[in-house]
Amino acid sequence: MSGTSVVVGTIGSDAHVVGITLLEHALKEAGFEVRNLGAQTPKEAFAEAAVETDASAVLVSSLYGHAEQDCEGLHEAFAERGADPTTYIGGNLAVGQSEFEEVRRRFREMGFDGVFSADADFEDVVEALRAEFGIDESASQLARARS
Amino acid sequence: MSGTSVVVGTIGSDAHVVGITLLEHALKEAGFEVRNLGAQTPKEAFAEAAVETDASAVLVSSLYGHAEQDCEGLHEAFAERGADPTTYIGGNLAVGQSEFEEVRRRFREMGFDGVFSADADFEDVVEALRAEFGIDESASQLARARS
Amino acid sequence: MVEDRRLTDAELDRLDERVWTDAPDEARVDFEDAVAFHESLPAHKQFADVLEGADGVLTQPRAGVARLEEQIELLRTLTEEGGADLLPTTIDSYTRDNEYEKAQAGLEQSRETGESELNGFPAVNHGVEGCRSLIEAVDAPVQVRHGTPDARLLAAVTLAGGFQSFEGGPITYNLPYTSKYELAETIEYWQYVDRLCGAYTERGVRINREPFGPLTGTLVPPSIAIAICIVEGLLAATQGVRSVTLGYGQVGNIVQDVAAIRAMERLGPEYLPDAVTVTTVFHQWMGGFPRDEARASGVIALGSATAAIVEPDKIITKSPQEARGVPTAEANATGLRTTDQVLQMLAEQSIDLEGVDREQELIERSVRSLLEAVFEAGDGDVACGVVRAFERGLLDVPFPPSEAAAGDALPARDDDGRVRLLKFGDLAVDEETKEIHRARLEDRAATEDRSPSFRMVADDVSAISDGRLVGRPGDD
Amino acid sequence: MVEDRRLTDAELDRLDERVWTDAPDEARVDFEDAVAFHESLPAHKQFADVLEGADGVLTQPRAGVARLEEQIELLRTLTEEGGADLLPTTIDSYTRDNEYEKAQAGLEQSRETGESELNGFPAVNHGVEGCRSLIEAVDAPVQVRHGTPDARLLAAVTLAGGFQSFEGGPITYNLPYTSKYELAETIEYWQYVDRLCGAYTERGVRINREPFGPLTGTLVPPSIAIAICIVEGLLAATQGVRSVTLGYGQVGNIVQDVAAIRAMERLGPEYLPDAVTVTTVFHQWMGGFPRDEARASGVIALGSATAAIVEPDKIITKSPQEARGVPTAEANATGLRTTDQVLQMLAEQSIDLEGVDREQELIERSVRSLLEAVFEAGDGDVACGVVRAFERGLLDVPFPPSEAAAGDALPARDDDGRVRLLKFGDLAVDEETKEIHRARLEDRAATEDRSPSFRMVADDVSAISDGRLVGRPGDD
Ligand code: B12
Ligand code: B12
Repeated sequence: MSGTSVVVGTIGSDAHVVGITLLEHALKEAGFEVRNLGAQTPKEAFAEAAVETDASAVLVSSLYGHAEQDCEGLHEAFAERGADPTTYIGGNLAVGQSEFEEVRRRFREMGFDGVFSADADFEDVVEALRAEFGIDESASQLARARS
Repeated sequence: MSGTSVVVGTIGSDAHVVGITLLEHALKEAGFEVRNLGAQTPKEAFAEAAVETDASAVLVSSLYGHAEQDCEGLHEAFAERGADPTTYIGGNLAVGQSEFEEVRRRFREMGFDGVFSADADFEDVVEALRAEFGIDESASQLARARS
Repeated sequence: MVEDRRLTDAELDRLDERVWTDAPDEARVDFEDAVAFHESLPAHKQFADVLEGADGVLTQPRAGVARLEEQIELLRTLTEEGGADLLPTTIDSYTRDNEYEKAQAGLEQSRETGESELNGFPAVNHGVEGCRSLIEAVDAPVQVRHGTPDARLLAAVTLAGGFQSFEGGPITYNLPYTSKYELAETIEYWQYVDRLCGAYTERGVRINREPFGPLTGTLVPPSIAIAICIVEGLLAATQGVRSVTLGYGQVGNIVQDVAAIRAMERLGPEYLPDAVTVTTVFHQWMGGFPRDEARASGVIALGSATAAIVEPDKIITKSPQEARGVPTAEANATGLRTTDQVLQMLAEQSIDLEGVDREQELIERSVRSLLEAVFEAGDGDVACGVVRAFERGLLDVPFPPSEAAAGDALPARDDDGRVRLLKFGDLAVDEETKEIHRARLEDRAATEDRSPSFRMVADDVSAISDGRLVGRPGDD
Repeated sequence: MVEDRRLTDAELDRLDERVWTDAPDEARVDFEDAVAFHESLPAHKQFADVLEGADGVLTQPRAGVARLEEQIELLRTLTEEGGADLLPTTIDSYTRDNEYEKAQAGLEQSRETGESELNGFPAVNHGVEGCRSLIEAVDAPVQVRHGTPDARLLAAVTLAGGFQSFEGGPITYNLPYTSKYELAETIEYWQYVDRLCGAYTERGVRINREPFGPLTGTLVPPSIAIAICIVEGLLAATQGVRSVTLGYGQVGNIVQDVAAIRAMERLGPEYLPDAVTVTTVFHQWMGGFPRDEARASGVIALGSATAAIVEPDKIITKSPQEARGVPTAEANATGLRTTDQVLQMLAEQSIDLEGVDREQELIERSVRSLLEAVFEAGDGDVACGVVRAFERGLLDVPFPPSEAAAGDALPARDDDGRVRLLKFGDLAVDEETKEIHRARLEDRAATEDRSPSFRMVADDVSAISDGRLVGRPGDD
């Protein structure tokens, strides 16, 4: 299963990187190949990295409350470059205390395949990706042992 | 103004006496004559003490949540003995979080002239009694100085 | 005169017979049957074992409502949403007054309205079967918490009903809770209760007993609380109790609170017989609470931090709604979670405070001296000694509703917020100790430029509502 | 190469002229006019004086919303309902990125919807007049809190607008907040900011400056935070700043937190010129918060207790809604009241913890060594030294979004919950210190029966959400 390539990063002007730093490590431990774009990544850079690494999934993180504005046009940027990765978004997705279900709906409409609240922990993310790509745990343990 | 006699006590099965113990001292300091009936005082004992001391006011305290039941018949007991003191009740007057205005209304209907929440502090009580009996502060300071 | 002597099996049997005749509609329950019920409970519901075997501080709230189903749900919320390690069942006031008819009326009214019209669980009215359903329905050990001076029937019913821990004692559930009983009376009643616990203990069902250390909850000097708890422990041990939890209520000065629990941990095992396993419980702030929930959370967290430092075996939690009335289940769980957060964050840290030893020394000296006075007053008999010591004011508690205590001991805080005695009455402590208290309070008086007086006491009692520990003049 | 040299008056004037051209619709404000406005403010709104003259720990929240009226109301709520001693105005993210058009759009949208569509107050768009209305409308000193790497225009507008304290600095508002700036760049920008503050200071308006000590808020070793704050203090002092508040974010181990503030209190005045008045600020927990408000209150209270013990000059409070997003005014006030309750209850108590001296010693040694490395790297020039020290990894911060820091320093907690370094990269600390860190982490590894690794770090970061400080294996 080595070859399941994943891109992670925080989008827009967001500089919160603790989450993706740990996510990067957790995904690597789970056997994924990870490209971490770091903080304040423009949407185009996500699309370019997805093409370059032939990414199966792109994981966008946003903590600071402007996710919606920042992600506008992200999926179009993928399409322009002929990329069609599975896309997840996670973090703190709304200014203030609005309801998460409403937030999920909005991001689904924007094209995200998975919308995660800040309650999601690393295992949830790894689980979701495994399910997505039909990877079972033993296979990834093997990959990890080999790496 | 020496002569303004006040009776205090906790009614029914209530044993919370910290409030009335301090109230007793505050009232004495303010120049009132105070008879403290202490904890778990039956309504009849309030009425008897009112008669005995020719009390201008009777202050009933209840903290433990059964004030309503315990005070049933209290005003009748005064009437039976021909006493008609000003009556105040204070403390924690309802089990649970019910609204205080509703509680005040109920105790007013039962005949209490003043209904105080647990937010009332000693000065509020002293103030209320002074207003009731037209005592001004300097007079009571004088009384205190003399005592 | 009452004597500290173990009731014989025959006496217990006779008393038991009589006690059960007061039960509303219940026949005396077969003791063997009760023992069998206890034995049927899984290990994680065995109160004494869970408490004594735990590492870390166990959390326990207070909670009681009228109806059985509601009580079950309440307790479940407290374990599921609050992570409570030990469960309570707080008994209603009518039951505490042995007014089972009024309790019944309240229970029925509650069934009609669907709301709890009682301030606790009327265990006697629910009867043995009701209690057993409760014990079976929840997943942690459960204790009876009450405040009943004459708790004989309550004990008979709840112990037969599967409860394995019973709070209170002849002093701690008399003096703070009622004005109606002589000490000699309640000692007699509790000899029955303790003997009953002893009988279960002899059959392998170690019922845990917990003197109510916080007493009136208000400026109680540690030495008084500890001495009284030890006395109750001794009385219980005489009757065969083998698991005793000494209790103490937070006074709010961290050093004094830590010193007090340490003193209790040292003196408890020293004075109680070796056969007794002694544990300790720390009560979060037992005095008047701030009405504001944000401030109340601060008080709760401070108690939790203190407990995390000194690590008593368990902590009794409060809710942020404490000042308002009986808390909702959710608010109660809130208090538990705030407590847990602080306990866990500090759990790994070793925190040693300077000055604890000195304060502990001071507390221990007073406790010894108070206990000595009891032993002497009773010519070696603790039961008789207690009665006489309180009569003479050698032992005393502040703010007693009861006339069985002199109520001459008047506490106030010193400049550092530690509880000292402004007036000793006839309290049996030595001159040197008194001198230390006096000096500390004079320091405070100097700081505040007023003489030590009742006004200070009143200010200290109200201080917490203004967000402070020490009531300084001009604060409000 | 950037140099630590005071900008001349002519340079300041030229820079000032240029900075103002970026202002959306505002002409450069007359400096004399600005000074006059500051002078018109009453004593209780003079930030530096209030902060430096206070006894006891002052409380200050964070808070910013888009519209002026709403911001005024928010700040009033925080003083009236929260008792805040010092007020903040937190700036929105677009302004931090110097995207004043986007900020304007957000502001206008907010005016339409009546809700705040920005995560802070767009001070530049509100302009000098807007700022002055704010300062006049509230009743306490107000500080600009932001996270803006290039804060030149923001400083020009807000200082002319009557704010008297300005948070941040070339390192602390670069490395944690952005990936887009070289250190040499931000140092230059902040020389202007500091020189402007210096100019006000020379006119008697002592603008307070506060390096942002918490950095990335996550497992930041105290020595790193302190060294960086002192460096920023030195740079500010060069430009004529005379009131500096060194900052530090709670790591959660009480002894380490107390030791850190003490170390800061000792080293600050030692390294900064005598003309500078040094104060300290303690930030309540800056890392990920528990989502549950009850648990969050516990974290807030624990930070408050720590502050009460060590008594920094001020404490920055969090709200129980921290994990969810920008808090409501009420929640913010709630955090303030919980904080106040704990601070006040402990205010009178003198609490001395054992082991603080040793930890303080360890911190101080590392701070000195890090500062030495900066001085050496710059051949005595701090500005140049900072750039080189970060380039070479001699100075570093954990979890930097920026490439201007190596990010090789990897922290983890030891068995007691103190933050140590698992990997030092090229950090300028001596072998002996490294050995101590290593030994502590090996102890922990032994306790947990696993080797020290990134897994530990990840567990430590998440631990707080599970209610703990140290992330042990199998906790979740
Ligand atoms: C630490 C922190 C900072 C640090 C960041 C350091 C750094 N460079 O990383 C500093 C102090 C610099 C900072 C700055 C700011 N912050 Co900040 N910050 C936080 C804080 C306290 C913790 C974040 C964190 O590290 N959590 C720990 C990590 C492990 O959790 P996480 O990131 O949520 O990730 C987890 C999951 O969400 C998931 N996940 C994350 N991303 C993704 C993506 C995918 C696809 C998936 C599946 C899962 C996933 O994985 C992790 C598993 O547990 C939060 C509040 C909180 N959460 O308690 C505020 C918070 C995020 N910050 C906030 C704000 C407003 C800011 C500022 C704009 C203003 C300010 N206060 O200065 C600036 C923004 C700067 C910028 N340009 O981005 C707000 C956001 C408001 C909103 N969304 O409504 C918050 C919520 C605080 C608050 N209550 O106001 N912050
Ligand atoms: C200390 C305390 C105790 C002590 C009492 C010691 C003693 N003998 O006094 C102990 C531990 C023994 C105790 C026992 C019980 N308590 Co209790 N106790 C408290 C507590 C924590 C503080 C009360 C107090 O002393 N406050 C300080 C004084 C100064 O304030 P105060 O009494 O309110 O008086 C002020 C004002 O109200 C006013 N005032 C008082 N009376 C009057 C009268 C008039 C006319 C006026 C004008 C003003 C006035 O004057 C004072 C000025 O500030 C309260 C909760 C709280 N308030 O924080 C619970 C509380 C009152 N107790 C409660 C309960 C249920 C009990 C028990 C039934 C059960 C139990 N938990 O064991 C037993 C009852 C025993 C009995 N038979 O009464 C409940 C009552 C529930 C309700 N009303 O909804 C409370 C609210 C706790 C709770 N949240 O559950 N308690």
